[in-house]
Amino acid sequence: MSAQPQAVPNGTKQTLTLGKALNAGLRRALEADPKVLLAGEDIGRLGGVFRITEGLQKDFGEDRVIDSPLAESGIVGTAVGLALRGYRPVVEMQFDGFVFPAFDQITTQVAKMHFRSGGRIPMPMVIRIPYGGGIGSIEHHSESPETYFAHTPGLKVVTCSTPHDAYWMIQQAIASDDPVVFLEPKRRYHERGEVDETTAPIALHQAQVVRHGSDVTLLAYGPMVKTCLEAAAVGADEGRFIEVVDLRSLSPIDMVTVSASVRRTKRAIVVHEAHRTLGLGAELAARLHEDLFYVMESPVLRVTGYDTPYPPSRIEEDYLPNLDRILDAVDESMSR
Amino acid sequence: MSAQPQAVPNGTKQTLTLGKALNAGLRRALEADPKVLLAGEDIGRLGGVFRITEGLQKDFGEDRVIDSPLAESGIVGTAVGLALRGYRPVVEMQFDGFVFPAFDQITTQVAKMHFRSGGRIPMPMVIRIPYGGGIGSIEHHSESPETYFAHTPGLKVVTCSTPHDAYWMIQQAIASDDPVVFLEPKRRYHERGEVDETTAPIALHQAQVVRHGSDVTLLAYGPMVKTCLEAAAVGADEGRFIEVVDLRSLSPIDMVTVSASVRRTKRAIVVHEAHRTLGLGAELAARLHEDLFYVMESPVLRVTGYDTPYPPSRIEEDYLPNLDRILDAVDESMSR
Amino acid sequence: MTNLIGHPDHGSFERDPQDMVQLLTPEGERVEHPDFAWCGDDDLAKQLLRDMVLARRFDVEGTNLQRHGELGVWPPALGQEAAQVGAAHAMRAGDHVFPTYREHVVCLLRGVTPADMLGIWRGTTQSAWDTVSTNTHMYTLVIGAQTLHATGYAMGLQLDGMVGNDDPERNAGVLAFHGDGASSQGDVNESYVFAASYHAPVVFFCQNNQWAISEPITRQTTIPLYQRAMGFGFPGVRVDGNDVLAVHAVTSWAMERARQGQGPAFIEAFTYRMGAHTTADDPTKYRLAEETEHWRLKDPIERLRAHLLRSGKIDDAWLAELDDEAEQFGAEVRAACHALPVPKFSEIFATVHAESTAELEAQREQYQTWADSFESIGADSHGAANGQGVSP
Amino acid sequence: MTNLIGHPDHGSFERDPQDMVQLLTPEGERVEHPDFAWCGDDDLAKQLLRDMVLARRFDVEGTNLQRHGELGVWPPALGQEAAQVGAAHAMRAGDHVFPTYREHVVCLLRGVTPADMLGIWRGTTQSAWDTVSTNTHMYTLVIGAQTLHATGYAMGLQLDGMVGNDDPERNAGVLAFHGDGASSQGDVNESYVFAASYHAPVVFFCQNNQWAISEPITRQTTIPLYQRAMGFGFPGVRVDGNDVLAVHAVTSWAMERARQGQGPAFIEAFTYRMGAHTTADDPTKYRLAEETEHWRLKDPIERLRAHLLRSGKIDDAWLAELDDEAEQFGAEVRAACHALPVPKFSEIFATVHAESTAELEAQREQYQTWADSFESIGADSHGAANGQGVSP
Ligand SMILES: Cc1ncc(C[n+]2csc(CCOP(=O)(O)OP(=O)(O)O)c2C)c(N)n1
Ligand SMILES: Cc1ncc(C[n+]2csc(CCOP(=O)(O)OP(=O)(O)O)c2C)c(N)n1
Ligand SMILES: [Mg+2]
Ligand SMILES: [Mg+2]
Repeated sequence: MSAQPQAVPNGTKQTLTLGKALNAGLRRALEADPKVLLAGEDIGRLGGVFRITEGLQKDFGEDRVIDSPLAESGIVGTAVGLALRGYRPVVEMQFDGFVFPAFDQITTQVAKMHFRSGGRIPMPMVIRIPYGGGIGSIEHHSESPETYFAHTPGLKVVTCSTPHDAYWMIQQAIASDDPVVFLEPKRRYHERGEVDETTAPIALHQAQVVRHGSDVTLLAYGPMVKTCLEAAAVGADEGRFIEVVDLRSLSPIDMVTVSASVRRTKRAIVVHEAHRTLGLGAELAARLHEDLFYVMESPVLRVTGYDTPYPPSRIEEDYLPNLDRILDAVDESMSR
Repeated sequence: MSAQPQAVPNGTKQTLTLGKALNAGLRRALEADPKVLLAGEDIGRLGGVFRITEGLQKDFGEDRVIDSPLAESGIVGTAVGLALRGYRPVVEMQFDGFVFPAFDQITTQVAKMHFRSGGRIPMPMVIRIPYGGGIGSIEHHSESPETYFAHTPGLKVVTCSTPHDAYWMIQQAIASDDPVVFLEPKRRYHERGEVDETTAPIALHQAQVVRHGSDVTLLAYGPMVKTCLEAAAVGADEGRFIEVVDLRSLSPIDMVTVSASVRRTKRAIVVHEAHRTLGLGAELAARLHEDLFYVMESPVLRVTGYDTPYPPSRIEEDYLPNLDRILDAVDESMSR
Repeated sequence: MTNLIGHPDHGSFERDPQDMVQLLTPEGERVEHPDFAWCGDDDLAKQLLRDMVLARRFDVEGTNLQRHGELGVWPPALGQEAAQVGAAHAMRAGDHVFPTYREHVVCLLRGVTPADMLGIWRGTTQSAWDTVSTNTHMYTLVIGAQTLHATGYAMGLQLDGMVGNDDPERNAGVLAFHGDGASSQGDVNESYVFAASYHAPVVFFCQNNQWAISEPITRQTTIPLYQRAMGFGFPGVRVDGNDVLAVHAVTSWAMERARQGQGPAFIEAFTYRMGAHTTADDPTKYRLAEETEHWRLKDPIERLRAHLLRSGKIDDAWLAELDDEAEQFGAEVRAACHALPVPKFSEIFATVHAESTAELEAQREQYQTWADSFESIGADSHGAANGQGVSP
Repeated sequence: MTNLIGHPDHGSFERDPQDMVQLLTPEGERVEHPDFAWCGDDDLAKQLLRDMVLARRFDVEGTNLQRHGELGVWPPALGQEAAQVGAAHAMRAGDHVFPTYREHVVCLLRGVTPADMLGIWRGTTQSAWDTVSTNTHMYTLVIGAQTLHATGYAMGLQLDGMVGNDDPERNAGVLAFHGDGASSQGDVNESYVFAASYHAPVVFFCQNNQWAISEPITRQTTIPLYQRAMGFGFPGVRVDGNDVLAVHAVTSWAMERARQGQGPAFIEAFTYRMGAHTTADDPTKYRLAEETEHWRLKDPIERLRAHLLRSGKIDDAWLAELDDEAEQFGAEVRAACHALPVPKFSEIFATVHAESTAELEAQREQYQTWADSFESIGADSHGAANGQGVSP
């Protein structure tokens, strides 16, 4: 494990967008360790199509912020080689739908290198993927591919829902000696929030209760945390005390935090944009029932994307979990 | 939908190995429809590394049983083009671990073509994959990649556990106008069983109760069906009445048959070789609890491969679900 | 800091390559080439000009519609009209085309309607046009994936006996477009391997517009792209992509070879993306205005107009008529865009598969119940979509 | 039935190509080449012969061990000894090698132990050797994947300032092996793109042994493979892969170019897989004995032995000593194989990640409890593994 990102005693508490917080986190990681490298399509001069790497090539040079040829397998595959040589590559997949050409390198090489080498070879790589829908985009630009990664042993998978987490978690992911798929909720890039540099962050793979409640637990991550918090606020008006847990880490899942919450509320609803079948909701339901079958008062419900490809953008709002669907599920959970 | 394979009134009832049954099924499909094509690495003159296509190039020619260059994405991608031109390509991935270079074509192209085209363009393709472990093989040769496909809308995923099913299901998959990932349990290629040509098969996506019992339901598929039947037999000696359901179809899942069984036994255990986290067991557990929470007497348990990469073959037996682990789970389920 | 990783020049490494087929200079002068002759007549030349002008108009409309929030995003083809019009005119009805997301003009000329194309960018469909009657495949947004489809389709033509027949009318071929950036993708290179191995009747048409979003061609290759084909065993030709006559001549040659069973060929159309990558892009971040200016002088429409005017094939009246036609076409495009129906969400469940499933039917019902509950209480908060899009 | 899809000849399309570097004929005659000279001395020549003989012995042992059920499968390198030994000797300790699953000899010469290599085929490990001290990466079974790793590693050397220094001792390069079949994979072609784009110090060494399992080279390419490199912008050289001197000369040249910062190069070693693809394969199903006989006359060991005997550099006594050495090495290999420890299953959980997880720890405990329950009742039914393997 490389040095963990540290709190800056005289640091700032700044309000930043989630995108800018990522940019600041990447900047700190580049400063902290000369072995950290960024690579990807259009991340250099352009600063990435979402401008997450804006200004970094200018400040750190073309040898540390590297524009790649247009080939995702090549980007990840060469990053493996760089990692073997002692670098800590942070690669960007331009959109969620374009990670699949790299899928072979990710599953058969990146994920397995430490295991195959009998623990000799670490694979400290971060694969950044802007993911999820809700931005009115064309096909392949709104996917939620987390299951593919969370089902693959050897990978770790995290996602952030606030600028503060974005800032710290990207640094923690880069400091990790394990390969981390870092999912960035692209529809939240422009959400603003306070980034506090002055206190050390919680552990990367820890979940967090982001709203307390006693009636039911909403389990969410990434873009859906905000939606769940909004639902909880509306629910409160209707007399529902809804707890919201931000998973933050999808692999491993922090079952201690999750179970503790559900043990209290006795009811759980998982909310994600990914397709329902074999989405994270399936795993959470399986684990919660296995652990708390006799404690829970109703089965884990799932409010998710449907088992269809992501639809054309004019109708995407009906695909995405929203307040109404979440509150309906709360009603259903409570009425069972 | 192209013509469904028909029972042969004066056909045979023959004992065949599962591998030979697949070969016979492919032969019938090639005979039945001139648009059916086979493509893959080494499937022609060699007949495939498992000899599943043995003799077919000799009998149907090099234009219908096509040796491909060594590139899985190319094999699937050109098959897309052949399907667009009206062919029904059946492609072979040489091993489970080598489907990943084709993953982009499968997820972004094959799975979505019908949807993207607004229902205009069917994608009748079968992707045959020998899968699973237990044959003493080297790395990447024992994977169980079903989750990756079953989570992908647009694909159908099936697997056979007997020669009879192998013979019929491969024909049904080829007759389907939807893309079907056809998982072949390679450790069962040499198992023998009766193939009955004289009676029409059950529907491709239907599950089947393959042993009746009242205490608990084992939900399994592919290579694990035999293991579960053996466990059930041993369990019977110990006074356990174990029902075994062969899922056959992993996407869609025949929840009617599954739920009916569990409604009766009130207990369920899912058994698969794939990694536990986000394996099919997760989805079955989520659905069963959602449907039968107040009926079931204990939570769905999972007996699965671990969340590690597949281990070196000398220790693979400890990775794979076996009689002991299944019967332990039966005990646990019954004692809760 | 070391500085050893090869860094591309920013900008195209060649601006005026010698080794390219040209039949009409930027100044509108007709020149001859030893290997390629243009065999069209005056009517065709005028037709090419007309199509390029309408093509550009389509592009202007697309960009404007996006600015007005009617489209989520629009990828302009500005500057690439000659490459598209020349290539499309080299096709026969029975040939099959695999476009990228930028071949609007090719698609129009194949009979795809503006409405069909605009649906993608408006977010009402995903290229759901009639690919059979137009013999033109849908747009593919996953860079390079379509080149393998094209190769497979070409193999299908072979199997159908539609290649190398004595009667040329019975032959057909495939044209596969891809960009300069796409040339780096594994899939694209695999398609070269398969095409060569099966001797398939497919022509790869690489639109080298010098840029892949912000990355110059020099990041993808250090030698001229057309030479890539040599390494795979089939001919590669570089053509002035802003010269519609040369593009037409070279593509006609390559397609005819393919139809006759002489196997694949590769065309590098040397051109320039005059506009942004898409309306979401800002090229001032990564390229110099000076470069764009250099290319403006090579405008594909200007040179043909100059040539035809100078040689008296057209006059101002003809051009005025064309302007009117473009005006009217523009109005049609706008009308088509506004008339695009928003699909019902409930319909998507049935199009996932050819044969649907109980699970999807259940999800459709679940959705429908939920949606109906809104209608009954008169709420309209759901189903609203903004027209804003972010997608390069 | 139409028959239009291009079908390869079955068998290599060229048996005695003219355009390849040769310094030692099959008859053992030293010849000169205008571009490549062999700069070794007699000692090195003898060393090369010795290494080839030991290499072949390793192979014989591997095949026998598999026959006796000690290995699940074994991929013989029979016939490819010169390509491996020649290439390995062109490497410096500081260079890094990325082998395929067939480069046993290269790995041995890099200091990987026989035990380390046999573990993979016995099923006790997955190439877990010390890649840092040997400067040799693990075997990669996913065809072609390692070529990208090699390119990335070479980029790392550039960043580390280990390329193009005035002091040649400070320079290093990378050698990436792949097969003829692998040349069709997207990853391999992408590695050419990246290597060219970054001007990385990597040499691609393609073992063209004419076959990819049952598929002849003509299924992968219709032109000589070394020409592939031209299309990507770096030099490609074909060398007689059964001529250890030529392989050594050409690889030395390419590696030195790379170290000096002149970028990537491609070597096609024209050789032949004399044995089965692996012990699970049966080549009589797909190729003619006559072809194998043709190649037997080009045996890499025979020709060097003949040359050195004829020129008096070695004699029968020397050869007898070498035989003894091989005999002893064979015994060592067998002993190493038998001594390979079977890992404890419980240990695998901790090697999944550098930093493990609670879930894996729980699974380990679950496993351990279960395993212990057996030991306590003395059962031994679990954990038994058969040595039989099916895997090409
Ligand atoms: C597999 C994949 N990776 C990344 C992208 C994002 N992307 C869209 S267009 C583009 C550049 C394409 O460049 P080029 O092939 O030259 O075509 P052009 O846009 O210039 O017509 C990129 C990187 C994508 N669509 N697909
Ligand atoms: C991605 C992938 N696809 C398929 C295979 C199965 N396979 C193993 S070796 C081989 C042939 C390789 O041929 P070549 O590259 O010529 O190397 P050689 O075996 O001749 O040394 C194949 C198809 C694999 N290992 N990886
Ligand atoms: Mg371009
Ligand atoms: Mg080979």
